[in-house]
Amino acid sequence: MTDTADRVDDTTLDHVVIRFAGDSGDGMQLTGDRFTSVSAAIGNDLATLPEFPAEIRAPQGTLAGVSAFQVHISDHDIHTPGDAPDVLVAMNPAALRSELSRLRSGGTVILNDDTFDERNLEKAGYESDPRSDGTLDGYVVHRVNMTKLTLDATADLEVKKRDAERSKNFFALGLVSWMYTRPLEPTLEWIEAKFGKLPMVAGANTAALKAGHAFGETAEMFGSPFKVAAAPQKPGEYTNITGNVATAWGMIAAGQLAKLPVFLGSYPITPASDILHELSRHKNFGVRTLQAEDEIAGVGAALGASFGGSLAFTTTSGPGVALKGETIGLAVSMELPLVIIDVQRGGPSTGLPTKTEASDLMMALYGRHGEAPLPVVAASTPADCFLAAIEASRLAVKYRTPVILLTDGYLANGSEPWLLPDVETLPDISASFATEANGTDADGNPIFLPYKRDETTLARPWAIPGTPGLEHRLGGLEKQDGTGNVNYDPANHGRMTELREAKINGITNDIPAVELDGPGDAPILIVGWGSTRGSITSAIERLRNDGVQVDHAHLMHLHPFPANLGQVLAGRQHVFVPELNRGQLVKVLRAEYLVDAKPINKVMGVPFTGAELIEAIREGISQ
Amino acid sequence: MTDTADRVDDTTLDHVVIRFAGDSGDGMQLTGDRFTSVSAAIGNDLATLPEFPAEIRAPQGTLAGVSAFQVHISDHDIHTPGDAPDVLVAMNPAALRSELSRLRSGGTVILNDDTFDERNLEKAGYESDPRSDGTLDGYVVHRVNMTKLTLDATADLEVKKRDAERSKNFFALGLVSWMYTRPLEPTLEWIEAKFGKLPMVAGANTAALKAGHAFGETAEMFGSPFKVAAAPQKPGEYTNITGNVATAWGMIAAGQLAKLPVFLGSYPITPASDILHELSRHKNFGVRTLQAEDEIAGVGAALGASFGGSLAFTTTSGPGVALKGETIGLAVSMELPLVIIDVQRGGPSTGLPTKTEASDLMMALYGRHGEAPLPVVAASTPADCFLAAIEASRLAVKYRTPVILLTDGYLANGSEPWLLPDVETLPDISASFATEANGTDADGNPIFLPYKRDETTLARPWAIPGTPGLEHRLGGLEKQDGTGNVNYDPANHGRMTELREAKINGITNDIPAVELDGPGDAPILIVGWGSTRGSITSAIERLRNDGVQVDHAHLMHLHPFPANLGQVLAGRQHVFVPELNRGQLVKVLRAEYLVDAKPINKVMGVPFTGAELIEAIREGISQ
Amino acid sequence: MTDVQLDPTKRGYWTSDQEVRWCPGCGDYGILAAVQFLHAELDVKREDTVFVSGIGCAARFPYYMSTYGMHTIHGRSPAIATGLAVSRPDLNIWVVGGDGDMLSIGGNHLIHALRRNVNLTILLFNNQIYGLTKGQYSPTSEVGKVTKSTPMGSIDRPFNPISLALGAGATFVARTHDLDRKHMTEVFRRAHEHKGASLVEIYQNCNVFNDGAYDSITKRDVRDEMMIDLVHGEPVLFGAERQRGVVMRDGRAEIVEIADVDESELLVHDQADAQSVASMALSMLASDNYTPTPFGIFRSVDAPEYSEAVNQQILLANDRQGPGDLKDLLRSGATWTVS
Amino acid sequence: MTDVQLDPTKRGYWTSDQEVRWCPGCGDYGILAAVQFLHAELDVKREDTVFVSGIGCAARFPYYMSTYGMHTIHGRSPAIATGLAVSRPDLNIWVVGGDGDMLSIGGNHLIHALRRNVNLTILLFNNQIYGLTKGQYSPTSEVGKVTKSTPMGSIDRPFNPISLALGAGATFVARTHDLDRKHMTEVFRRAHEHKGASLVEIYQNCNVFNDGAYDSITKRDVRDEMMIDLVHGEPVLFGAERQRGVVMRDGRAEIVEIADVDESELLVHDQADAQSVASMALSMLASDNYTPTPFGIFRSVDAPEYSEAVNQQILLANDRQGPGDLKDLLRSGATWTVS
Ligand SMILES: Cc1ncc(C[n+]2csc(CCOP(=O)(O)OP(=O)(O)O)c2C)c(N)n1
Ligand SMILES: Cc1ncc(C[n+]2csc(CCOP(=O)(O)OP(=O)(O)O)c2C)c(N)n1
Ligand code: SF4
Ligand code: SF4
Ligand SMILES: [Mg+2]
Ligand SMILES: [Mg+2]
Repeated sequence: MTDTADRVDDTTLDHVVIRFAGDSGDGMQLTGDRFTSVSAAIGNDLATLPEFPAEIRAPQGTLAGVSAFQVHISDHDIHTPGDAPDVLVAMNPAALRSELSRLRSGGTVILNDDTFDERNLEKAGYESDPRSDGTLDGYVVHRVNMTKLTLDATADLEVKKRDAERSKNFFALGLVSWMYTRPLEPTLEWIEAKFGKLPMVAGANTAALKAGHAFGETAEMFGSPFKVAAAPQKPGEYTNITGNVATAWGMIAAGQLAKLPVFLGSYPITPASDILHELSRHKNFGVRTLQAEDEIAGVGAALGASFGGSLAFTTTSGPGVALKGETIGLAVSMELPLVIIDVQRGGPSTGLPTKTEASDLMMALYGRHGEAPLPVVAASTPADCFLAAIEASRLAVKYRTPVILLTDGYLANGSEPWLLPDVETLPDISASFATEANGTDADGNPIFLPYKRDETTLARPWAIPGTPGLEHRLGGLEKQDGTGNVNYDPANHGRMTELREAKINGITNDIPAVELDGPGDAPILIVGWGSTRGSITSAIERLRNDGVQVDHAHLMHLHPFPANLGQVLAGRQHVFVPELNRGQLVKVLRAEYLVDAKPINKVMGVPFTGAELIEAIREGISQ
Repeated sequence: MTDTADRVDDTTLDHVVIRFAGDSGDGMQLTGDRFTSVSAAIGNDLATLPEFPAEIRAPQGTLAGVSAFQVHISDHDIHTPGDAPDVLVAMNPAALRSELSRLRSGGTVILNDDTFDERNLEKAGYESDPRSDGTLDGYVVHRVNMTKLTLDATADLEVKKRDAERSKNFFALGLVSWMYTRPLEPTLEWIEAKFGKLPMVAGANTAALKAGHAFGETAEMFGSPFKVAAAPQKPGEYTNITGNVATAWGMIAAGQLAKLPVFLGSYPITPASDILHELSRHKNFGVRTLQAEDEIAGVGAALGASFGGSLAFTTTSGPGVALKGETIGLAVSMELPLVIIDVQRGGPSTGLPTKTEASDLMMALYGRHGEAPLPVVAASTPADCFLAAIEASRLAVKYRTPVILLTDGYLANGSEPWLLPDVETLPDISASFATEANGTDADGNPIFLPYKRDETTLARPWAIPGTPGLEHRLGGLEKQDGTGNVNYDPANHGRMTELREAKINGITNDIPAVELDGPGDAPILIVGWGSTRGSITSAIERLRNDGVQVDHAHLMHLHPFPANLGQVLAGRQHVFVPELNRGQLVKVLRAEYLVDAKPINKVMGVPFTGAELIEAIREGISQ
Repeated sequence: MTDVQLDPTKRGYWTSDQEVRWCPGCGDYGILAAVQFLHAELDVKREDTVFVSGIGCAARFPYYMSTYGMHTIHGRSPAIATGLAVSRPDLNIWVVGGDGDMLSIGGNHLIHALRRNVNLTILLFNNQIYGLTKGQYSPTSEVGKVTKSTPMGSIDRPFNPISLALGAGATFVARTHDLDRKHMTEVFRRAHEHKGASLVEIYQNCNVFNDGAYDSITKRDVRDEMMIDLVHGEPVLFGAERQRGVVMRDGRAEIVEIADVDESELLVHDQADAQSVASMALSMLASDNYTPTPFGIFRSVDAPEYSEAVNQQILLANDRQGPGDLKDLLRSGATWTVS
Repeated sequence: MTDVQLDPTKRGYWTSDQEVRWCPGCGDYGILAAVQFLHAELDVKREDTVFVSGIGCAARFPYYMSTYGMHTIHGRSPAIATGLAVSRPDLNIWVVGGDGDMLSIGGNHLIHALRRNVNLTILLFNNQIYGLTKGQYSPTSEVGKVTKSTPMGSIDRPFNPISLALGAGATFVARTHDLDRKHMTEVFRRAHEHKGASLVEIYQNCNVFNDGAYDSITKRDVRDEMMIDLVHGEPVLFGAERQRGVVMRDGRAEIVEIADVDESELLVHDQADAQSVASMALSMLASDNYTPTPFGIFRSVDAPEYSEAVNQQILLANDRQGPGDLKDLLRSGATWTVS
């Protein structure tokens, strides 16, 4: 595989990367979404990268207002949204200016020519017209009067001009659909379903979509359309899913598998809010969602619900986790199940709220006062969020512990085709509540010992209000081993500290060994976690094509580590740890296993490209 | 030196460890404090360990209510409050029960015999009378009717019986003062100064103190009094100081040395509140203290004051730091000076609020979302808190960064004699505010670039409101290099992330190399930080006496590390890292230097004893 | 186990086996007794009862009840209890905390629980001081208070908790004090019966750090002239001879000698009027501990309860969408089949 | 630099070089203009002026002022500004934020700043929605609001920000709206002049996520009947013909036809009466966006300002203890000399 779209024959490509870019108000996310859905249904493999500005709507026509959606479709297995697009659709000068540099050399530019007036050029910061000043030399350029053509197409519809103009993204979609042989029907149906109640809007969008398609067919600008064939995929039923939806569904599934009602205490924050939104739509599963007054209340409410017997979650991003630390510490002390989901974004502080980063790992591991160990789990692809949410829930319920699940902005908004799992094969993660006394007092009467632990898991019993005879009080003060009564005895504190630690460390025996992608004994090992999976996979595919021997271990469990990780790391010539941060996992690996693992870092709000990884690895080897 | 008091001659000891223990209401902290002060003034070296319950006043007479104060006085340099007391003063059965096990074998027990009635014995959980059932076998026991003798002594004073009884701690103090030849005058003066306005109280306390002293003299129970000679100390003026007071004074001094007004935004929390209390007393230094509505407001207000040009602090303990993480991240992004003082206590969660622990190091290093590096500094003795507060302030001001200063409950409440520094020799840590433009815009006009950095320190200019022409806006969104304007460019984010990191890492060149206590090339290296200094020093003194070769490096700077630390660690047979946590610094050392440093841990709310360390080190060597 | 521990109508049944660890003489003891005696009278089950608290002396409360309990972290109890209530509307949930816990660090969670009208009975132990941390001033301490953190006197204007709660839209707001078990019990009972969030401010003596703060109001020799008993539907009267009363004039509650006014002018207390600001005016009467101070129920009005509303949406969703089916959920987007 | 940037009496002087990034049509533009025009009239210096904000669309405000500014984190601006004000009482400090920022996550800091009476001019942009996070309901959204996080309608009873502020003991409380530059300017001016904390609620349109929320009150065709202009010292009258007014009856503010009542019965607005609850009653008139709604200054009363009090204690301490001397401080405990 190479970086540019390869022609399989004259009209067939093995893959293509298209980037739709326009003003925030131009509907580019929607356009990209539709293109993706249709491609998914055709059976292409695909990966997407939506990127939008932190402002709701920055001033029209400015660079700050550019919103883009990149989609990679392919007739074979792919792992990333593509390093450099083959096609750039630029709805205005700002979009062209901000996105052109990403296009591969020789790539195709499709412009909405109507927007290239003086004002817009100036807003975009162009001093001369890029269409004529040489800026576009070396690219294949198509100038299309999208606005005008859209207005023409909708002229009969009695839509106001301003409203009609809004449909120009459907014109672009129609055109690109023609170029890559995508059917219009699914989108026409979608328009009907979505805008059926607003016939004007539905009509304009339909007309624009068809007009764009027809324009491709008739304009003789574009040669003949390309096909991108379906990727050979495992048989089964597929859906295209984003990470946030997969997370939400994973939470619902976990509730079903645990046989517990799901509770979410949350406070809106980019890029995590959509999990709250999605869950709120499924109250028929008995899901309770509380939009709390802040993040502390969100996690607090979840902890309260957990005490009451719910499978409790809180969803947020970095700033929210920073606020929740004290309450998470309380959950560690109370030993109650709780899943904290951190959809990571660019930091520090407010940082780059709409961009991706993986710089919250250390906070997840250590961001609490005192010795407060807890399991940390990370998802690695959009669809993987589903299983990761179930796994985090499994650990929380089984070990009565808060668990942090890390995803990130790229996973959250990115999507991929997902082979729907057979619901019957999902694990049973249910735990039973305590219903009976589990000890005796000095007089031999039965009593309930809330901190008497299971011998294997070291988990304490979970007795919920409503259960007669098991009334007990939990708190954040140190508790006496067994009884859970407040206790200040030094030796007891030492013992409880070690028990809490041993309980979490013991999970290492309850998680799968890390699997290697590769020969297993390659001199080079890449250890990854989180959303870098796709980039790493695609980079090492290319390295292997070039004869480089390399293994790839991708960790879902970041604390504790899988039992075999030490072995896997041992005896390598090079261990590289690519991370979208300044080197966090690599620190933990070095400390734990004393191996000279080397970091590969990128902190730019966007994923690694395959090329970047390859270069970094090659450089690392040569040193 | 050994663990028990050695007689120098018949009436002279080289050191003695006394533990005063009684009910929370019995005034044991005061008694210990007075004994300490007087001993300090005599010129003994000393170290103290106050321990009190988490409850304000647990039920009288119960184990939960026992409050104790241990003081170690010596005629030579000592480093800890002593492993096992030589003398236990027990004001009631509960105190005896809870504290007896600490006493060295053959030690002396002084009981307030009047409290050993059935009720109190029962409350203490004694099933038989410890005075007669063999419990005290092997100890030297003095039963004294302290309550009765106090009442007798104050009979003439027309004080109510209940009030008079309260003076019995002064009786105990008088008695012990006689036993160890401490003068009464300083305490008499102190009583006068403190209670002068309440002549009844002053009278009763005076009478009780004198009566206790006289009792020692006349009762023929105690043999002759012992002396503990002054320790050879550097010439100069001394005061006895606790860590919290030293911290507060250090903050005031830092303000003077920085030529900036001091601002403290704080919220009360054990064991940090006394810093707020002490600072509030010194408003004549222009110190502003704000008791905020919570910890987040406390650090927020400090950050606001820092923007306004104050030397700003926030003081708290672990739960407070957990809450402040988000705001500290903002300070990292704004690059404003700010000192966060964490007086660590037992965790997780509410934990053991009145006990000591050093388990917040990882949180200090990593407890924020995103890449948010900042310097971390730790004090190692009560008096050292003074210089540590100045050093933290120096780094904050010079590098425009939040700095975390770690102390702990043991340092905070413990005390030691302190050779007063010559104020003139304290460092000048002042920084000048920006007053002029530092750049030019495209048109050549002078402009202010709030993120244009100093070439050496990488610190940005600090321009405060009131300065004409330098108006600028700071925020938590990623900023453009130089201008500080909001900026979402990927490359800029990468650059800013690296600049923030490089600025902090550069501090390594601005801090002293780590000094070794020891030969410098011993096969064994002990690396410590924080309040373990005393325990480690005293342990290795003994190890050396036994011929073990050992070096000791004690770190004040925990991030970044001193430049020579790598060298210091290299080539040792054994590196041990004793910590009052489950192994935090050791993780960082292993990750950073890939040395097989081994943890020695204790999480029991109390410091290491020398014996524990010696055992752990010996065991580590033998493996 | 002894008998009283088996008889729900006895206080002992509601008493846990934990030693009570407040200072001797602390007002908290009386409150605990009132709550325990009340529970011995109520028709609720021990296993269905939960006490949730934050941190502070007051917040130790749950340990002493033989019910379920959560002693959580400083300031967060209303939020934590909200999650419990929303997920378990079947429970009898009490929230307990001090003036620092609930009004300083926890002020926001408190007012949000009140506005949402979550079914919680909230007891605010107001001793006008931070007890557990040994005596700093609190958001209810009077201006000028000398404490460890304010050696020259505090300068913060205090909250009036009743006014604050009313301003936040609370549906049940009351005040009682730790010396009057009977009054406490009745107010607690009404608070418990109220559907939604009920806030009860309890004047509580901290005999160690703020002893006698309320003596000027509640001591035997002054109380007749200083305590105003609010009785729903009755004119607001007080004084040893009930010779004084309250009227509303120019938007203020004013204290008058009855002899000086026409009886019809007297304010008739109406706790059930959601639109009236008379309760607010009454709350503002007591601007310090030296003015006659109203006790009893300031407001008790009906409004939809939060957890019930949450659950109704769940039922409705079930009706509309049918019970959740995981297989269907996974297929709710566009799907395609590869064979 | 152009001329307007050198002339403090011109709006341009108060405008930063940063491009304004609100949605076209957002009500925030009008508020920004009013604040900038006001500053062109005020006798304050740019360098002595600071805008502090949290996070949200509204909170972008400081970037657009050519003054000093802090765009901080969500909810914390009143606390951060408090520290700045206390340490720099010489400054002209404004705090800006949305209904989510100030009333949801930041509610506690807001009410504490108000009760302390810190010298801050606080502008609460109330658009009854979370704008920046793309349209979730806020603590001021009406019950039943359908948003992304409440697809079946919200069930939380909203805060009334004016009532909340009054209940918290605020000394200056006002309401204005984004369409009336003149009204805004006057209210802002008064808020700025007030010594202490002033809270101004601004009804602000979010045309993207909650468009027209206030149309039912402020639109040209309804405003005469729906907006009640509060004028100090004058009877509360409104309506196209000023044919309606407000009276206090049974502790409630009620709207009446003037024709039906005696003129003397009409409520005369007194913003300066700290004891009166008439302002509270007026605030409660507007329980939703379909009831006539008072605008203007509800309360403006004198009370000691916080930062000044802090500084007075410093002066006093200097008087009493003498100026701080480090050498003396170190010797303030018992000392001894070893020679
Ligand atoms: C996060 C946090 N901050 C501060 C504290 C310290 N703290 C414990 S209780 C308390 C205030 C106690 O006052 P109040 O709530 O009035 O209760 P009281 O003790 O008077 O009953 C404080 C500040 C803490 N435990 N946790
Ligand atoms: C700690 C934290 N939590 C959540 C967010 C996400 N967030 C940003 S603005 C906002 C609310 C915006 O609403 P509002 O304050 O009303 O301002 P508006 O955008 O409507 O002007 C939220 C939830 C954040 N930035 N930080
Ligand atoms: S400190 Fe005060 S409030 Fe706390 S237990 Fe003691 S008397 Fe009660
Ligand atoms: S989202 Fe709403 S509040 Fe935010 S800028 Fe746009 S219109 Fe204004
Ligand atoms: Mg209190
Ligand atoms: Mg808003």
